[in-house]
Amino acid sequence: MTHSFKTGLMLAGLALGALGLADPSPAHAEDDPIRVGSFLAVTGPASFLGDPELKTLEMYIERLNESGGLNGRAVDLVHYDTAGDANKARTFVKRLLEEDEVDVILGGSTTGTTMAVIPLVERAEVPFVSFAGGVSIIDPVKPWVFKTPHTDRMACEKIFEDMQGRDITRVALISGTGGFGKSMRGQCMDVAPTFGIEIVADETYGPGDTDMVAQLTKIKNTEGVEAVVNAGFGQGPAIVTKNVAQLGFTVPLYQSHGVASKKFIELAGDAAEGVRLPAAALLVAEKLPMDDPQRPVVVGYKATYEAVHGEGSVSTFGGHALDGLMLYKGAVEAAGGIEPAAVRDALENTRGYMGTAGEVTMSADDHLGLGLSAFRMLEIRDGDWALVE
Amino acid sequence: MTLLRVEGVSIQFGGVQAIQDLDFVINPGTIHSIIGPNGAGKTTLLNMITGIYAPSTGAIYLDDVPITGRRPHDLARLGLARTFQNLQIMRTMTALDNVMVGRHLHLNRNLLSCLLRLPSVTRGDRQARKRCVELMESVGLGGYIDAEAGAMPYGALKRLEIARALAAEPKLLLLDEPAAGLNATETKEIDEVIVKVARSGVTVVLVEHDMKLVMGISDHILVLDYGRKLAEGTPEAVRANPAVVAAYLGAVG
Amino acid sequence: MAHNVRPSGYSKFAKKQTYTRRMGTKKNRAQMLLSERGGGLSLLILVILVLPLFLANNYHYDVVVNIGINAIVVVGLNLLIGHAGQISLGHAGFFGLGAYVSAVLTARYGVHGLVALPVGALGVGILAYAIARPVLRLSGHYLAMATLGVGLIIHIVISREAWLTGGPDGMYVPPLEVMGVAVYGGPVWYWIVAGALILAVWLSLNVIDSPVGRALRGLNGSEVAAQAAGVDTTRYKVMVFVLSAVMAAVAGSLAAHFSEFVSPTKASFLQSILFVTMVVLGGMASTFGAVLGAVMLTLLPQVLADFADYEQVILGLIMMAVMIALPKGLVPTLTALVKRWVRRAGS
Amino acid sequence: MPPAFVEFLQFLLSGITSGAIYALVGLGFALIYNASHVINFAQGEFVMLGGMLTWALMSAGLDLPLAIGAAVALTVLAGLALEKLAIEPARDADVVTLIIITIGAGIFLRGVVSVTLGKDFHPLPSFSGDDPISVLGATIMPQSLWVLGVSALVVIALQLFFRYTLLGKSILATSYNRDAARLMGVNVGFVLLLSFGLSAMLGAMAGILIAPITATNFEVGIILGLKGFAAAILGGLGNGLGAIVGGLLLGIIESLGAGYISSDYKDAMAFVVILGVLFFMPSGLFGRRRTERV
Repeated sequence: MTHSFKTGLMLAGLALGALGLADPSPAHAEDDPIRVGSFLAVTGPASFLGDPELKTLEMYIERLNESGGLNGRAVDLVHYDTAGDANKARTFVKRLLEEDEVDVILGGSTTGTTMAVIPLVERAEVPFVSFAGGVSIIDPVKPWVFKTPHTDRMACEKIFEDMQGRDITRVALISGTGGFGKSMRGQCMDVAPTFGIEIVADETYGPGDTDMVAQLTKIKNTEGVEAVVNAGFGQGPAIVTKNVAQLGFTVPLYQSHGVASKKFIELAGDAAEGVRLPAAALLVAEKLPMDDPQRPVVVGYKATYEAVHGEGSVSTFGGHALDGLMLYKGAVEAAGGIEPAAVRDALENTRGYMGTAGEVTMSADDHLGLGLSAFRMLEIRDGDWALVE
Repeated sequence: MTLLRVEGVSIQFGGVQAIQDLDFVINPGTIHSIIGPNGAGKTTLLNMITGIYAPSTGAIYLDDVPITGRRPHDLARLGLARTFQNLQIMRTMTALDNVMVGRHLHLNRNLLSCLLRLPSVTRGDRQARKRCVELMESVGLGGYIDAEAGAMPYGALKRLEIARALAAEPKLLLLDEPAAGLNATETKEIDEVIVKVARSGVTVVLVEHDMKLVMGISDHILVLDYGRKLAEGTPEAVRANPAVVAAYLGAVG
Repeated sequence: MAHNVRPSGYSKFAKKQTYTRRMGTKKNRAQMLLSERGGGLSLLILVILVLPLFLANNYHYDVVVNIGINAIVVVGLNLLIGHAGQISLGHAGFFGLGAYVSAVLTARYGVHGLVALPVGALGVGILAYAIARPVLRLSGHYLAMATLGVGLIIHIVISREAWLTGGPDGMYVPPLEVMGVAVYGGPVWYWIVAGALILAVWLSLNVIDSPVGRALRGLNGSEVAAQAAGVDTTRYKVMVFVLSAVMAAVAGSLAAHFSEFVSPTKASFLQSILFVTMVVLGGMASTFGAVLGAVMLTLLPQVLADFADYEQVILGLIMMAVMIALPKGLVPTLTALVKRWVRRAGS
Repeated sequence: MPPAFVEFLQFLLSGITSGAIYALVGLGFALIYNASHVINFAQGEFVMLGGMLTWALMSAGLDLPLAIGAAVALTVLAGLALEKLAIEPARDADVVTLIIITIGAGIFLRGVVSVTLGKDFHPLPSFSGDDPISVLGATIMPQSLWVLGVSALVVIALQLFFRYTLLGKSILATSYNRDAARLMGVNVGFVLLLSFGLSAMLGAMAGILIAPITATNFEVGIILGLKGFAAAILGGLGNGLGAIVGGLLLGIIESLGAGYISSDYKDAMAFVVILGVLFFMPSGLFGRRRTERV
């Protein structure tokens, strides 16, 4: 049992060497690249969010640099994969802030990872634009924190609004047990009464579950259910959709913005027919009226993304990343530099920016800047998205 | 006054009667051998005495206290120690540490004291270490004090088991085929160790497969066959018993 | 294994030397340096004292503090897995529970952090004690499954009871306050965790080299032989299970206050696997191996983060390669090498 | 049919659907354990490989049967490589060391697939359409019947294999006593290789059969592997039938738990039941009770 000091030396050497202490990052000079930091869930259960987000950032930063950069300066992307783990996110954001000394942080694919790092960016006073859905990110408003996607609260509101039009009042909820499902479930419960909606059943399913028939049977056998809302992302909603069809359960099924990509239709197959969901206009880019002011933005992004990653690969998630990057670009241009406080103020003063999620107008007490109208209610018809008007 | 008394003990495993209605007593200060052919139930008997198996019927007394069904570590506390036929060595520990485990009951085992390494713990360990080294030397393991047990030769491990059992300072030491697998010289050495132990006042129960080995050193011999008592008595008496000659000596040669 | 056992190689001189060291009567300086308690612990302290000179920012401190917190868990887990030979795939459950008790008590009920920590440790200790007896009756893969189940159940409860725990997205934890001053920032936490780690290592070394430690290793080597020697093996298994669970809970409490944030991933199955991997990678039954394992596997993701998509490929390869090349783990294999080298140099 | 009965039947069918999947994965664990006493934590990744490779080959233009054959073959190759390159060199290592090696292998395989085939979810077409089959008022999907049918076939085939072929008997012999088997002329190295190949095949088949139900991506193996391990343990290690029963039980507990008690805690309930079973039957439902000779 003799443990030589050699072991210890190795320990020390590893610790020091691996942290890369040999090259402290040099101080920023005026013509140094602008450093954009990002932490996304590129692997893990939320990888279908993080993956297109990262692809979008990479693609558009490259385009930005090709066209002469931002305010004449090149833009560098520093990205770390959180795998959706909030603890990892915290460490990586510290790394972005302290080691990489980034000028802005874009990202956080999930509400959990975003919420975990908010105290850090607030303390560091660096502008932060999140791509996550949770309303708690911007409500209450935090000075340095902004976000691009519609909130889960808005998704609930949009769904309930649509239900009002169909005279639906008794609704069953089925949600994933992950952060997204859990948060949206809470929001929907919260806003339901204002729309005169009663939640009569409330079921959940776990990540990686292979069959939700039991939960749906229970819902089906609940008295007077008029519609089902499924809050979740990944393959879960596709299984729910297929199981609903299997049971011959014919009430309207609403999905969330968490499945807003062609992938969902592919996974759920024929069972997806008639499913409705609130989503950004991006999914129906070509179907927008020619005079829709959002059309050029979404058609452009869709074409750009799908040219590289294949037909039907575009999702609203990548769009959130694009919006985040463009909001920052606009703010830097408006502020005339990357000075954090100035950029923050400029972000807050964003007026009428047309993004993939809709028209963004921020203010001191709205760090999202999207209205409910920016959400479109879509229905799946003939294996494609259609606008519900 | 008897040290160990076995009364009407039986045990069966899945319908097989391994030991049937066995009675015998062991007097203090003797070497008491239990012999019998393979499958006679010797090790099973030892396992019952030391609490690894509970007998189906019957009772066992140590110093007239019933110990039937008590668990092995309780019995160790009452003064029982044993070795194993299939070596039970803590292979990743040093030989000395193996013996130190044998001394477990004599040391300060309070978790808090050990965590804080109180003087009572270190003092006890120091004394125990000294005692265990002496013990190892006395069984001829002086050259293996710090050796890793897993790499010691078979014969040395047999002695290591004896040293570990002795470290507990038992009243009754049960040895399960201590000479099995050893050559003639090693067997002789083991015999000497056993005699030495017995002379120091420890009662020894010796389970052996080969009758010849035990004849010279035993005070008393119990012969088992198919789980029953075949014969009992002094070596001379057992040797002269025709049933033993027929069933055992005759069969093995 | 064969190389360090050759009775004939024990020269009179060597024997005498080891003997005196064992007896604790005479110690020379070289032996001190080579022993775990002497050399290992002083080296650890030395590294801890010197390391801050190389830590440039809060991120560095974050990584190093996380190493320390993981190391505390792993040093405890090593007692259970490495010494007593009882595998647990559920220790992240205890780690997470310790974290959440601190988080919930301080954030929701205004309990002082210094009170919440021992309450968490005690609570986890009681829970571990309650389940230890039935669980530790199992062995091998069945024990692995049972501990895994315990960890998963804890994880599920933490994720579901959102009203208390914040659910899957986690919750904030107020900073620890000592006499009205908030304990915040890498450097302060560095010294807190360093102190806790040194304490954990010291306790671990103590217990290993004591009757309790020998009983644990003994029951690992041969359960029946240990019982025959008077070791109440069930009691000792329960004892070390509870001890390691309490150490995990304390580390969890520290983690909660340091991060000022907890999420259920702290209690997840993958986190449990990570802890076990740290034990095995560093070297089973080696306290400093446990520390080294924690260092390696906490640093690795940070180093591999630069490889982006290839991170998992490389991590998997490293895990396999190390375990195949050094099945006994880093520290035991390396010390064996050094020992052999010293012996060769000496002869 | 009374509605309560139809509901119960529906829960049961739902449980059987999930359970058959767990069973098939658990069978892979049991098979490797039988021959080598190794728990292969990369078993879930074989499941993932089966599904992902079939999808990849189909999108490369192969038709379904051909893609399935090729994907199974490739997964078997991966299984053989795992045994040859990672398990065999560490044959004498501790149980825990081997666990870590297989976990490392799982991480590695996930990494390779995510880099080469991407991170998206992909469906496979159902083998016999998507029209639910009605059973006394409850419904089940044809694909679930495929999973059940193949599981049953596999169990029967394995029983026949172990009972009537020399190879199968050598695997069993190796399981009981490796050294004795070697002395009897069994090529133990080959048997171990074979068992990894076989269980990779089982894993791949499971992955392909369930992809039409759940879709597949590079990480589906994590949870399926966990559930499969639980199924194998619940049934008793080293017992093929045990894994099947364990898997079905697991699925049914989850589904009845979700249906009658709480969907939030259905997974926890499954593990509580496993713990309860182990407390009373420390070697699982059908496991061999090991007695130590002293």
